[in-house]
Amino acid sequence: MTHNLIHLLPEIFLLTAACIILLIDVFSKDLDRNLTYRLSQLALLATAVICMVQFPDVQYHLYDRHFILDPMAGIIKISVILLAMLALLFARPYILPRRILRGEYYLLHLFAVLGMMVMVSGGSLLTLYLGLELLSLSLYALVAMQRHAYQSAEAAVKYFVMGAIASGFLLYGMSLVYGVTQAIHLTDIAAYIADNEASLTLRFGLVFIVVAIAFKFGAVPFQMWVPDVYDGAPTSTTAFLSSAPKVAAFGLAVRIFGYGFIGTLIDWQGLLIILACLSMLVGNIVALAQDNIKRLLAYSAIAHIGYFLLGLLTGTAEGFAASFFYILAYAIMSLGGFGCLIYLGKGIEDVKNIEQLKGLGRKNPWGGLLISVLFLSMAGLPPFVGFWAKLEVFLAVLNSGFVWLAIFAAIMSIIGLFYYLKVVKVIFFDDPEKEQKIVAARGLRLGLGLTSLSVVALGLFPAKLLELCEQAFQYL
Amino acid sequence: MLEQLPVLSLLIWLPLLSGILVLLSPGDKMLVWSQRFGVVVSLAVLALSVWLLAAFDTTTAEFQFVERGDWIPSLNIGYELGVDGIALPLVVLTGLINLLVLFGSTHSIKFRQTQFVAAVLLLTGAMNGVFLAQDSILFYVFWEAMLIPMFLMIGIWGGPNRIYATIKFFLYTFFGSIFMLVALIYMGRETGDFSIQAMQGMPLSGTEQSWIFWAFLLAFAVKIPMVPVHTWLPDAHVEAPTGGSVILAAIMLKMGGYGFLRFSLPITPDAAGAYANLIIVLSLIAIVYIGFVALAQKDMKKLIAYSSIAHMGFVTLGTFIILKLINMDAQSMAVQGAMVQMVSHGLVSGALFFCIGVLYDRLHTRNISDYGGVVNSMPVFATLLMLFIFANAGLPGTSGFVGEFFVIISSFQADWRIALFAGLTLVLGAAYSLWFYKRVIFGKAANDKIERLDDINIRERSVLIILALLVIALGVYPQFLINIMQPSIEQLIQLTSSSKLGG
Amino acid sequence: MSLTHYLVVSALLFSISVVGIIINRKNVITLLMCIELMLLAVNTNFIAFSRYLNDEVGQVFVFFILTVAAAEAAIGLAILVVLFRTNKKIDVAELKELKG
Amino acid sequence: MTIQAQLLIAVLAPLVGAILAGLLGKKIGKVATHRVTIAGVLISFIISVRWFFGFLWGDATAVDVTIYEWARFGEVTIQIGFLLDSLTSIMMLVVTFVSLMVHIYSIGYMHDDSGYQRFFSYISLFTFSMLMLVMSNNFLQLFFGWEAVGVVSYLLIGFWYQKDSATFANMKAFLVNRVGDFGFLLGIGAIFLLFGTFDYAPIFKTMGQAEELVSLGSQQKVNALALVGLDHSFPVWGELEWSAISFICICLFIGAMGKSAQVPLHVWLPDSMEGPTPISALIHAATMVTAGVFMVARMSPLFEFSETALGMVTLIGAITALFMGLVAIVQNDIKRIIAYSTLSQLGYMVVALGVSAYSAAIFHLFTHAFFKALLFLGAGSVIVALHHEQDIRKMGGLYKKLPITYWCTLIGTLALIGTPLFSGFYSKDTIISAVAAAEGGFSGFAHFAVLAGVLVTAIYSIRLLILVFHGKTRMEQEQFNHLTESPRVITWPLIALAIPSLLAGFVFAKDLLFRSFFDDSITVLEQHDVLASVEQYFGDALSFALHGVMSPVFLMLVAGVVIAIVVYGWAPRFITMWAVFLKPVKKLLEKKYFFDEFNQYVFARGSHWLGQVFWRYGDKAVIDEGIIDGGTNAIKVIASKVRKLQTGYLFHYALFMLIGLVGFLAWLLFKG
Repeated sequence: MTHNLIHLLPEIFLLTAACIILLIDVFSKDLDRNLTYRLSQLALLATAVICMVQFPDVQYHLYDRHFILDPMAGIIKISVILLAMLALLFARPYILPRRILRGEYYLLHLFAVLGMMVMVSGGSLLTLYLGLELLSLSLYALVAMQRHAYQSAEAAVKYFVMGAIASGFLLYGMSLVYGVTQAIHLTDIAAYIADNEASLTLRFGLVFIVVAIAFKFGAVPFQMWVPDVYDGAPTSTTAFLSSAPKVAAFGLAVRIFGYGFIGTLIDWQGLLIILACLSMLVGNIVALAQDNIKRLLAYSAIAHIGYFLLGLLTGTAEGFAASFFYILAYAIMSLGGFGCLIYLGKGIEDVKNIEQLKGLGRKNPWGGLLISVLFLSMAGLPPFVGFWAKLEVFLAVLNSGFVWLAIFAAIMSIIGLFYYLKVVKVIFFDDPEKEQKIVAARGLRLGLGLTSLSVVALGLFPAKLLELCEQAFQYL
Repeated sequence: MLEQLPVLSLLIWLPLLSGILVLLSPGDKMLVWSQRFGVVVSLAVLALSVWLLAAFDTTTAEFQFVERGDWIPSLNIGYELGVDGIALPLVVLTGLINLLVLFGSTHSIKFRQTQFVAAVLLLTGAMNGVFLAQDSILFYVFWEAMLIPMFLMIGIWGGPNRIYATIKFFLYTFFGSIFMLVALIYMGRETGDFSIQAMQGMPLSGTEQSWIFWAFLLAFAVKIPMVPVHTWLPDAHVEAPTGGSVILAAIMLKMGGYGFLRFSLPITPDAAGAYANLIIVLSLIAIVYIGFVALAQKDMKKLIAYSSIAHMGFVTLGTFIILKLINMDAQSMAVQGAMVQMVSHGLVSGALFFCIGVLYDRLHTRNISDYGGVVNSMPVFATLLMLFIFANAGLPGTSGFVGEFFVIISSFQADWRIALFAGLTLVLGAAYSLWFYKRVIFGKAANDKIERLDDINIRERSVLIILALLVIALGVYPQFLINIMQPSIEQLIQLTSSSKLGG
Repeated sequence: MSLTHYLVVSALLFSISVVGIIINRKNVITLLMCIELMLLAVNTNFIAFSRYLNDEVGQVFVFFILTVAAAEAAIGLAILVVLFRTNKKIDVAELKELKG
Repeated sequence: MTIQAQLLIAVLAPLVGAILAGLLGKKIGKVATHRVTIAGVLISFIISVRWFFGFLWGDATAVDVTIYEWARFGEVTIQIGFLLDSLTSIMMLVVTFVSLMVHIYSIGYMHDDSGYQRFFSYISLFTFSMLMLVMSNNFLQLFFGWEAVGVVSYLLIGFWYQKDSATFANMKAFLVNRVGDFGFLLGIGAIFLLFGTFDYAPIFKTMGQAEELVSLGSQQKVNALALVGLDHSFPVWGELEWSAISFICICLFIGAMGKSAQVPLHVWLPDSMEGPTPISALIHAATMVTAGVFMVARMSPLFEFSETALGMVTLIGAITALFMGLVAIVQNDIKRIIAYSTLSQLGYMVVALGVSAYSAAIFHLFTHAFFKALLFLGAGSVIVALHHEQDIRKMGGLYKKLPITYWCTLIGTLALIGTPLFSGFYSKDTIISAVAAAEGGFSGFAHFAVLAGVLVTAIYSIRLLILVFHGKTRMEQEQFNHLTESPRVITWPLIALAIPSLLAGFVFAKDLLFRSFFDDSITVLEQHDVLASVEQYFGDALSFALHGVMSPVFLMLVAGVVIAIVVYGWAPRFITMWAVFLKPVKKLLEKKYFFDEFNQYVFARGSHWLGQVFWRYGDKAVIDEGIIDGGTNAIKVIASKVRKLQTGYLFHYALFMLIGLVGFLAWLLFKG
């Protein structure tokens, strides 16, 4: 096992870049931090490029098997970085007028991305944990960024405390696992489970880990933080929070379930089924009662996690692929959704209530069209990407024989459609109170254009992305 | 020269793309041009479908003008198009109706006209897609996508209660179709191929069949609609703008019937046989019960909407009665009846909604009680409406008679009591149609507004006359249509009468 | 003392910390302490195991946890400061604006 | 010119006329309109005459031609085509002749009506539909004509669409007819099930075989049917079953009841008098209402094999013949009196059908067409002269003012009541003697009914005559003085109709009734052949007339005439005297046995009410408010409850998380 660091290049590069940008930022006089922003985007782009250049076609277990480099890691990293760049694109015009600590904001993004990159190629519990923590810590800070808004602070506290508990659970579970298997490497754990049947302690450890991961996804009953944090955090942060970290968390889940604990499928599968059903149920139903659009999106996020888990719980490569497609699609859509909220915000006043979207289709047909496309896609209607995501997970769950789960999901998606339609209805059918033209930064328009374009394009031609997702999980 | 072109793809994508184009066009500044453009495009679509009709080989049941292409190879979901005798008439109907809508009813839209044109074009493409798709997922994509423009159409240009109506419409339909999606995926993974033919060929156990049958039933029963899942239709019709009602009644309802013929019968023949009695009873309820309900309506559009439900009852009856028949000729007569009924209803109810639109544009009310003595000021209109009313009441010599006649006669073969109840439509249909006509058209002019009405202008006149001629032509010489459909229908009956349990 | 005792102790510590978080209505600082306690419980576990299995990995892990815990505490306190700045109170029961 | 071409022209000429008059009427003006339509009818009249005499003189044979294929399913083909035989030819003659007369008459009658062109278009269209009906060679086309004439009658009854009574009457007429057509359609369904075809030819062929088996005396009817494979029967309820033939015949006859206005489906005919008088003459006396009689006669091969059906036919016909006649006595509207008389005469025809005297029925149809059309047109002439006054209580003493009308009406009346040597006498007396000779079901009652009917007919006819033309007038004197005879275009058709009313019987009776004129189209089993018995003492027309004078029928007739003259002419005070103790009867008759009230309340109101109930409680209450809105609201309520869980308190969140964890652990434990 060679120890040259070339395989770590993306991570190392991003880290150094981040540090350098930090230094530059410290000495920067420019109040708008144009330079910092540009540099961080550049850094991310460069990292993405590096990832693509050294895209692995086989699976490497590197550095004493603490670090796994395989297509899955590569794809997830690239998509995470791209999502992060989009998020920054949206964040820029949001934080500028609000005077949110700017340099740090970008840097925290970078560190979060770094955390995610470590996490998705973690080969041992240790690396996974470290990546996760790096991510979480940056996110806590990002949530608290809007220093003058009380809600931001409250959201941050809640997120932080709950998150801490979650990582506590994770560690406790890890310790149990370690104690039983005397290993922290996923491969060793898998090997252990393969030869001797899982003791109760081990399975308890597994439960703790499942809970922690469920928390990261925001699956019921560990979803309590989601609405509050989505609502309280600055919209730009919410956009980021709801997209990239979910993809990364998916990577974490696959590492642990797919690589570590595939042997005890029956155990975590049951847990995931419960999580999925509860999430779909609670998410969809409670979303109906929301009139704050950020909270509505939060609950729809919970519901989507429910669908997403349908693929994960099959424990097959195909299922993982389906879930990956789903989570990617969802990340794009929700990023776009919150992006639209930023886009609609007037001055430094956020869009909170659905009523504020009244007659948008009249005032600003484009904005209306974008949001509608995104929402209908979230509802899983063709010809948008959301439809294929649903189709994939249905297919996966049917393949592993859970017909009733598919039917349950179908019923839930009917309820889901209802609140998405409610928003579309407000946008198109209600009359606007006061005509007001929306002026948006070019970057924001570009970002929104990209997201909704990709939603439609992937909706019409999903084949390539689907294949990519399937390739990602060839080394299980 | 058309042989080289992918005609079916053109039928779908020409209107879709030009619809998007119109949508992107700079707002109502280009109003007139967008309308003309829309008419031209739909004219082209109609021309293509008519060419299809001409070039169609009526001797074979095979799918013709087939186009195959990869779409999602990893899942064996293909871009497959094809047309057979069952789809062809509906495609032509779609082309015709949408042309008439764009030509005849855009002027009654008062705001955001370009977007209306775009919506109609998008609908055209999507609906053609539904009829032409040979891959189940492709079919489903069009099936659902079609809802969105209709949803917007009702919601934006609809009447006072439009939002309730349109959301009801959308949810109802989605409720039906999501289960169909599950069923399609299930079969798709069983066969490993999502093409409809493959599904028709695959063997299915009894329980599988009944699950799948119910999934389909939900989807198509809501769409067609059957009692008791019909209540979205009156609301949607009443609130929709004229063009919307026309498209809804003339084409969208037909998709339910089309679905029954394309999916339910051939894919789950045994389950269909098992549940045929249920469907037949529901159809009879639709014919009788809804007939009475229609009698009680005070709103013109509601009345016609309910009569549509009753007429669709004949489609379902004719479709499922064949499972009770043994004689091949009687079976094909039944299915032919259902198909002719669909086409005829497309023409007649479309025309009726046009007529109501004509009145609505002038007086802005749909209450029957606000009318009376219209004939005094609008004789030509009254004459045309008379024709359509009688067609609606199933008068021999009009298209309305043919389908009902075939269905009743063939259902008599199964059990004369079915025919007895189905035959009640002769009385009920005549009752609500003629009473409606009497109240609106006959008598002295109810008020001076009606006295001052001016008769239909050249635009409305041409639309109605085209429909009238078709209604009569179909009534006098249905063999033209039957001849096109016969081979496909015979093959369908073969598929339906061969059990899948053995395999 | 056998492994079980250590495990029981750490389990107790863990439960205490969680219960502490749940029953404490007053001060957010307490929450931070509970969290620290939780991590310590985990550490105990790790060390006990690594001693019992005589395998150092566990102890290495503990070092990492300690550092992370420090960082976490730092962030937590920072957030606390922000909270205090905005509404001059750090009662847990006061954090109820975001709900529903 | 081939037969096919001739028939096509005969059918299409009126249609072309109608279309021209309808589309271009306003452009080409009134004169051109009636010219083109009359030309059309004239053409088909000429062709009809040619064929009628062709068959009469036996130098024409039945032909069956197909025009085109309407639909085809594998073996089954449904065609449009013509069957030309004696029955068709006589119907064509009646239809085209009366229609022609009415066309000419209408020139005068509708002269200053704004809907002149529309009117001519309609009546030509009617001629077309009626010809389609009588010339059809299959059930589909028969049904087409059947409904088409119904539509035209709908249009014409509602011709003055501003009159509410008119638009009500035409809707009523159409709906009642639809009830009949409903039965008719079922009958067609049964026929298709039994014979597998819609064409007459194969059906008659099969029945012909059965008839041979029977007439050879070798077989009972049932066995005969069994041998030709028609011993089919339909389950009604549980064990109860109906034999297919009876089912078919009864269903078809229900259709006939609708068109030919037999009790209880007669209610539309009196109201149909809302239409212009020429229509009453053409459609509601001479042609359309006789379509039912024609159809039953056409289907005689089927009816012969169902005693049940024949019995029913006899009964219905007898009831109609007697009781509708009674109603006519108390009517005061000149047209309604004739309308009820028409009902009663239709009853006679139907009775004749019931006792298998088909040719007698058709012959009565033939003569009745002439004299009833004559009566109507006469009445129309009176109405025109009196500027649309129809109440006979406001008339009287008109004979010197309207001589031609009077004499024509007189001839018509004498024909109607069956005075010997008049056309009506031959047809009606034949029917009565046939009924007397019959021994089928209800024939006893039928005999009584038709005999009493003669009395009744005489009474109301003479009453009409006296009240309208005799005595001293009951209208303002100077209006009376200004009365003048109607113009020629009105009187000539009267004369043209008076001639056949007078002579048709004397000339054609023997040929149509007892020569084998109808053999190619009408089947009668031997045991039903009542006309044979009549033939014995028929001799020739003159001797039959003499024989008629001796018969009880003639006594009835005279009695009726005397009563009428006494009561209405000589001593009107009798009326008031009788009115005292006949009050309830009078009331019953004036209310026409309360049929209208019954239908109005039970069917019209009832169904509307039912619709209301279904709609309010079925659709709205249960499905919409109950299931749809109820479901959504329920979910909303649950949602608003569940969201309360999100209290916003950190410690609750943590607790929730803990619960989740513990729950999972527990699940793992218990699942083992």
